[in-house]
Amino acid sequence: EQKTVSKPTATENTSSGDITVGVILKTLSSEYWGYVAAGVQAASKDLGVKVDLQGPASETAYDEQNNMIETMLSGGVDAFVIAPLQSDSVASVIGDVKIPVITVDTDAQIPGKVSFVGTGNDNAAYLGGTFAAKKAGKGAKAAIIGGVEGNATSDARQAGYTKALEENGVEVVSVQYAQSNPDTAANVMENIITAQNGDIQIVCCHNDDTAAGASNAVKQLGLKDVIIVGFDGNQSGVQNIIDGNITATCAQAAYTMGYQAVETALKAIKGETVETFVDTGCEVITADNAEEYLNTLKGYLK
Amino acid sequence: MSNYLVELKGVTKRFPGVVAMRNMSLQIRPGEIHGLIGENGAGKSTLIKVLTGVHIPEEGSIYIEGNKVSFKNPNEAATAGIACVYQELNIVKLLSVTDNIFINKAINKKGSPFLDYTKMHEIAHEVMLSLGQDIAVKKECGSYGMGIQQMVEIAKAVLIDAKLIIMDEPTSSLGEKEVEQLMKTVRSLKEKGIAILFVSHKLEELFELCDRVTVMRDGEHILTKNTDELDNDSLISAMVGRTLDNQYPKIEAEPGAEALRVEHLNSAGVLRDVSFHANHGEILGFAGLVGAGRTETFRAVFGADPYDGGEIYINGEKVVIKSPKAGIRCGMAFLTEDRKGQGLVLSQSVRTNLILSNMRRCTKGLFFDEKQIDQLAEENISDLKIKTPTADEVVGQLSGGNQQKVVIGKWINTNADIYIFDEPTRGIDVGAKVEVYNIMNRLVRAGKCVIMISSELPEIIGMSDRVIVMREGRIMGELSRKTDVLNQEIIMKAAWGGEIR
Amino acid sequence: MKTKKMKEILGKVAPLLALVLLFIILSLATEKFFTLNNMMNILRQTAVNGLISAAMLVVLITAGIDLSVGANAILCACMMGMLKTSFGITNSLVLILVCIITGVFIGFLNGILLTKMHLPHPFVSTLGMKNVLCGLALFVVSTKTISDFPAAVTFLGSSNLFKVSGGFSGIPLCFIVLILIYIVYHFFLNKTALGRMIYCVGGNPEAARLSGINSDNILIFVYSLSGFMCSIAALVIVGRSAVANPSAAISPYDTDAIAACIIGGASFMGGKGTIWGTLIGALMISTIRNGLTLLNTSSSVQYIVIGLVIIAAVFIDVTRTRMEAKAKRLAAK
Amino acid sequence: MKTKKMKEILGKVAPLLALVLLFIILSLATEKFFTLNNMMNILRQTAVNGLISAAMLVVLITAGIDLSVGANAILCACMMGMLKTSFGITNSLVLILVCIITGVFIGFLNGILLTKMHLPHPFVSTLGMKNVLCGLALFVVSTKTISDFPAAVTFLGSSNLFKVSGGFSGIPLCFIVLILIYIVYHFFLNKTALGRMIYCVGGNPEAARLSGINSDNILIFVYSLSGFMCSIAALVIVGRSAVANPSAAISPYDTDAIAACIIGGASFMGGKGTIWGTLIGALMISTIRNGLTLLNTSSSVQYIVIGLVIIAAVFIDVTRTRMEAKAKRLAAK
Ligand SMILES: Nc1ncnc2c1ncn2[C@@H]1O[C@H](COP(=O)(O)OP(=O)(O)OP(=O)(O)O)[C@@H](O)[C@H]1O
Ligand SMILES: Nc1ncnc2c1ncn2[C@@H]1O[C@H](COP(=O)(O)OP(=O)(O)OP(=O)(O)O)[C@@H](O)[C@H]1O
Ligand SMILES: [Mg+2]
Ligand SMILES: [Mg+2]
Repeated sequence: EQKTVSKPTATENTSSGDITVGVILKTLSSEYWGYVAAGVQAASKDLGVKVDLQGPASETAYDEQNNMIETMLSGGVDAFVIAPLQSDSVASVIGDVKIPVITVDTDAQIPGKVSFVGTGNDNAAYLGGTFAAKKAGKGAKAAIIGGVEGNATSDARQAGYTKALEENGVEVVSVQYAQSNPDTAANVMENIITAQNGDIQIVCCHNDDTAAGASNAVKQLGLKDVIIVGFDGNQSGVQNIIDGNITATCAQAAYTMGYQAVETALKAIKGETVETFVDTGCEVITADNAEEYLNTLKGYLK
Repeated sequence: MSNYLVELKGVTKRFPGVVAMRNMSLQIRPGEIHGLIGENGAGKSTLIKVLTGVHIPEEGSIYIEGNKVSFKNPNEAATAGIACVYQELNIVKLLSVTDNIFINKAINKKGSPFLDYTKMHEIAHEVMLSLGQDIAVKKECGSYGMGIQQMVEIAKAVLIDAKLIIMDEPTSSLGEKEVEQLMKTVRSLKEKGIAILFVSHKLEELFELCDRVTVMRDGEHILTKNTDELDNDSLISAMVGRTLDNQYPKIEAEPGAEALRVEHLNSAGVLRDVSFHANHGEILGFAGLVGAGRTETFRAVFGADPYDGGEIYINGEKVVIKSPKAGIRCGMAFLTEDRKGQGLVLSQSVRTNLILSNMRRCTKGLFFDEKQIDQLAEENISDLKIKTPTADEVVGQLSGGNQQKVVIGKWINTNADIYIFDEPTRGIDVGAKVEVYNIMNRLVRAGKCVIMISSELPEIIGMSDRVIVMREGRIMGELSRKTDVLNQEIIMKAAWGGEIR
Repeated sequence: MKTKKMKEILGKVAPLLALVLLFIILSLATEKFFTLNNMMNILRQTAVNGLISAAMLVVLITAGIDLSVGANAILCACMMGMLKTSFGITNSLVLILVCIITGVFIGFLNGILLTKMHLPHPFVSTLGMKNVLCGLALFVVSTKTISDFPAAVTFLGSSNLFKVSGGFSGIPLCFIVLILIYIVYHFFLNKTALGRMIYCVGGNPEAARLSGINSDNILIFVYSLSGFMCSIAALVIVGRSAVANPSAAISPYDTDAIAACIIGGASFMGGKGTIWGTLIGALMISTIRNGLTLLNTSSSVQYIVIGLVIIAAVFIDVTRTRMEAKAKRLAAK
Repeated sequence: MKTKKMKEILGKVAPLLALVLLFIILSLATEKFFTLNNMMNILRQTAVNGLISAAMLVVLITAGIDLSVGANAILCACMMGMLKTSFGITNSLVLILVCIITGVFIGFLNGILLTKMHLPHPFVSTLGMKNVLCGLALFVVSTKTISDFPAAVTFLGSSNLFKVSGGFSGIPLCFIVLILIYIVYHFFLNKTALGRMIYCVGGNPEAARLSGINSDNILIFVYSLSGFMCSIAALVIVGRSAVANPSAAISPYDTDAIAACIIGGASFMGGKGTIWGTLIGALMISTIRNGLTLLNTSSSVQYIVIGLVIIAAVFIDVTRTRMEAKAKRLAAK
């Protein structure tokens, strides 16, 4: 489970100040990745390393991420942290790198990879799905509202939810995609409710925005006691839990992920031993711990 | 107080590459019909657009009733009492006739933001009636033909309380009957004290209608005289700067073998049993009123439109022509009546337009033979006296008549056997007309077959060897220069429904 | 004469017939479709696209296009979000006012770019604007989704009239407002001088110019109106989804709206299009989406069906026009 | 006379100057920009958009538009993926052939829809087609991303010439191919009858038809050519990313391509546009994206800058044309 990075370059005794860690996230234009970025920056400050932090405009801009990787790798960084949008494609773009590579949030088989920092979307979704299924009990019916069909992140969350629900005797009656747009999610939710004659106890969503739209539709159609699970644990999502709109959300420790990714990268650069899997953990946020979690989140973005 | 309604002093207007109007002056008296004439590209339309605020001149000044004005847009000119019927139709085809007539005017219901359509339709119908057109004003304007659209334009101008109405070649797309109606209207406007500036290439109209005539040449003022002090020859020589000895330089050529024969051509709703033939070495004229089906006949023959039945023989051989491409391959050239919409690619250069119909023949191997194309273009420009700065000028920038010459050039270059000219002299000046006739003569002399569709009887009579008259999609009869007397009366009678003989 | 009138009327209701046909097919496909509550769902789901389509229609009539409509609506929503989170403003009136001002201002800018700065075709300028607005939307809320809007802001998008708890889901207020707006539009476009000038500018800009119509001002007005409709759409979006999500700005709201207008008889060449046709177009799109979800089809099928419907709708329209022209020609003699 | 020529040349290289200016600014902003390897990156990142822009350019010249280009490219890629996974075909030749056939066939269909089925403006038909293709792409690979293509398939997109391990990253093959294609395009558009006919059909299709040019066939050819370029783009996409990802079909490849063409001087009205202008447009877009990444700007700023550049590029072009016309007018004697 442990790996020592053989040191090809002479960075052994350089001070942290001259070290640059390149970080490319899935995007910088969403709140979740904002926390990861905040963690990265905090680590940069605490550990005294430079970070070069980037991310494409949206989570579907595969090409753009590949371009960023190329651009960054030719700029010369000492370690590389990546949240791959499309693992195979990232692997091919990275090619034969000489620096340690760390995947964050989403794991992938990438050349030069020394460690994965994260939980995995499927694990987090599994946790959220299990929570909902337990709460609703056996024989309940569930719908899943996804992000974008055919997208790796969506696929992982989908798998996690489905596994958890089925293991706990819940039937998944409908899977629809809402393009991660809350407004579309409301439409889809209304239609699912109609299709199932209102016989829905669980709605598992691929993100908090979708959950917000779905919850609003549920509310408008006057359905009661529907368990709505979001994903990401954003401020608005957690606020929605506090307000009673959403039941729970699957929160990955985004901030910790970012922080520990840089930490791990630094270790790898220095030739220290690193874990091949740094589990940053995930938790299900419910009404019980929402307030507390919200405060933590707000603290991150100071 | 000046005794002129409108006065232009020393006005100059430049366009990229040309001075369209140079130190121009013009005086229009209240209540007169003032003719304006000049060669193609002389600057008539430019003068008008300066008067209506469409173009802003670089130099000179304009006075209305003695007050200096400088219009920045057509609205200001309209407010000052100047209305205009432009050379190019400005109809919104998808809107109703009423809406077009009231395009810049609105009658609202009393105390309401909504239009009073009942009243507007009523007025529109009245105005159209006064122009001799009893039509459904609620219908889309685009569903009517060019003639009516032109009348709608005139109605627009009539409806504004104008002191001066400008008409830029209003008769170029009208038939005889409509022209007459228009003249009546113009005279009645004059009676109401409205001045008219009337542009036309048709000298007879000017003599019939105008009190005074101004002649322009190369953007400059040449003369202004009372009509009765002028005659045909003096007017023409003022216009073109030389005398024209013959307006219709007809040559006698020996007709050859049959070139084209059409039998029982039918097209639902448009053509009924059209049969005729045309020979090599002759000019076959097609006369008739607007909408008689002449254009439709030859669009079908050329392959531009499908038809329902009938046979076409070229040089005695039966052919099936399904596209203009096939028509050209059979040795036909078809000069369309609408040069802007159907004849030219306005955004392309003169050079490109000249080779539009035989591009494939201008290539050497895979690529264009630039030298050959250049040479061809130069030849065309000098042969046809096309007034253009260079062969690379965009065609859209040329004056109407010069555009027409480019279209003719295009077809000459295909070296066809049968030339179909649909209204070939529409909108071109007297001098240029003669040039076009000479081109036809040259073709006939070379043994080609020329078919000329025209709504201008003098040119039909002046140039044709034989004349076919059409009416409502049928052939009414045929007259031959050899055996019959060609005169206006006989042809008109046939066109109006009488049989020939 | 009578059959001619009949045919004319038939021509006008042809798109409506297509909609009815669609209803019949879907009713046969699933019994869940033709229920009162599902009809209300369709109305609810038509509102946003209906409003944005109204924004698109006027610019299409002027032979223009506005690709920034969706991004504009989302920016309007995010502006409200920003006021709430960054400045702590919760006064609904202020929020709504800022929303509308933002929308109109963006539209006005589009108009200025097109006319005063002489940019060639609004496709380009509004495409640029769409990108700028996407960026601004992310920027003003620091990429965060904003929730918890005051009830008066979400009112328009979330209220239902005559709702019966557990039974009838109620007539969505947003659709009623949509209809009211459409009625105003109808009178505006058909019965006022300004409305007619808009058709004029689109049908033949040169004629409009030569007739002394100030095309520039009309175009600026049209794009501002488009912006205004976007801001109303923003209120409905916020009401329906309860959040303002900046990353939704890149969503293809614009293509859905274009599709609705074109299905309803508008044309890229300008001068054509009616508001009722647009309504049918918008209803058609949401009905298809609704039906496909009820049938639990996959995304791939949904894409394909929507694509085919867009193509079929214009194809039918074109064919009908050609047939009519032919019939007219045959009847002429 | 001499100054006139100078001015003409200046007018032609104006977009190039804008690109040079951009290079200077970015070089000053970060020293990471003007390095050999980064220049190679820019070329690499231009290839896909460059190919799709070439597809877009021909249709823009005919006054059309093809919104289905990106979806077409992705479908081509997914077709190869399907053959590989569902039918176990790994023969590169077969895969590449199917890729090209798919692309050309889709383009051909677009052409048929436009001409033979008389659909009004290709905006609508290709928008419908885009949706259909998005669905098909998801469908053929059952929404799965396909990886592990044979080397010969990815060769075009992934090879670099003169690569020095650890040093020079190599000249991207895809860009070299792009340049070769552009040269062919240049001669095709300017020096052949067919090329000139394309401009003429764009300027006035009816006049072209009546002059014996078979406009329909030319349009079908143009859309098929567009489809062909998409299939080449598909090969580069697969090569660059090593996968065929069906959900990328909705990505806005089309707008990027339109932006490149328009920046390069093409027009929606047809009849205008050159391939070298398009190259500059495509380079400009990738340079800006590259520079903004190097400068570590946030997504919101990136959106805004790209949007502003699109607007500025056309604005500069329009203003230049107006200035030229004015100068010419004042010079007239
Ligand atoms: N918008 C324009 N841009 C450039 N040149 C123009 C423009 N309008 C007119 N010209 C040029 O100005 C000159 C005068 O044109 P104008 O249209 O006034 O002629 P005209 O006397 O009306 O001719 P015609 O009898 O053919 O209508 C021509 O050489 C023409 O090429
Ligand atoms: N002024 C018009 N009013 C109504 N219909 C018209 C008019 N002009 C043409 N049409 C339509 O076109 C048909 C044939 O017209 P066509 O253009 O072939 O006539 P033409 O003899 O060539 O007349 P023109 O002098 O206009 O060229 C008519 O039957 C009619 O339907
Ligand atoms: Mg003129
Ligand atoms: Mg005719």
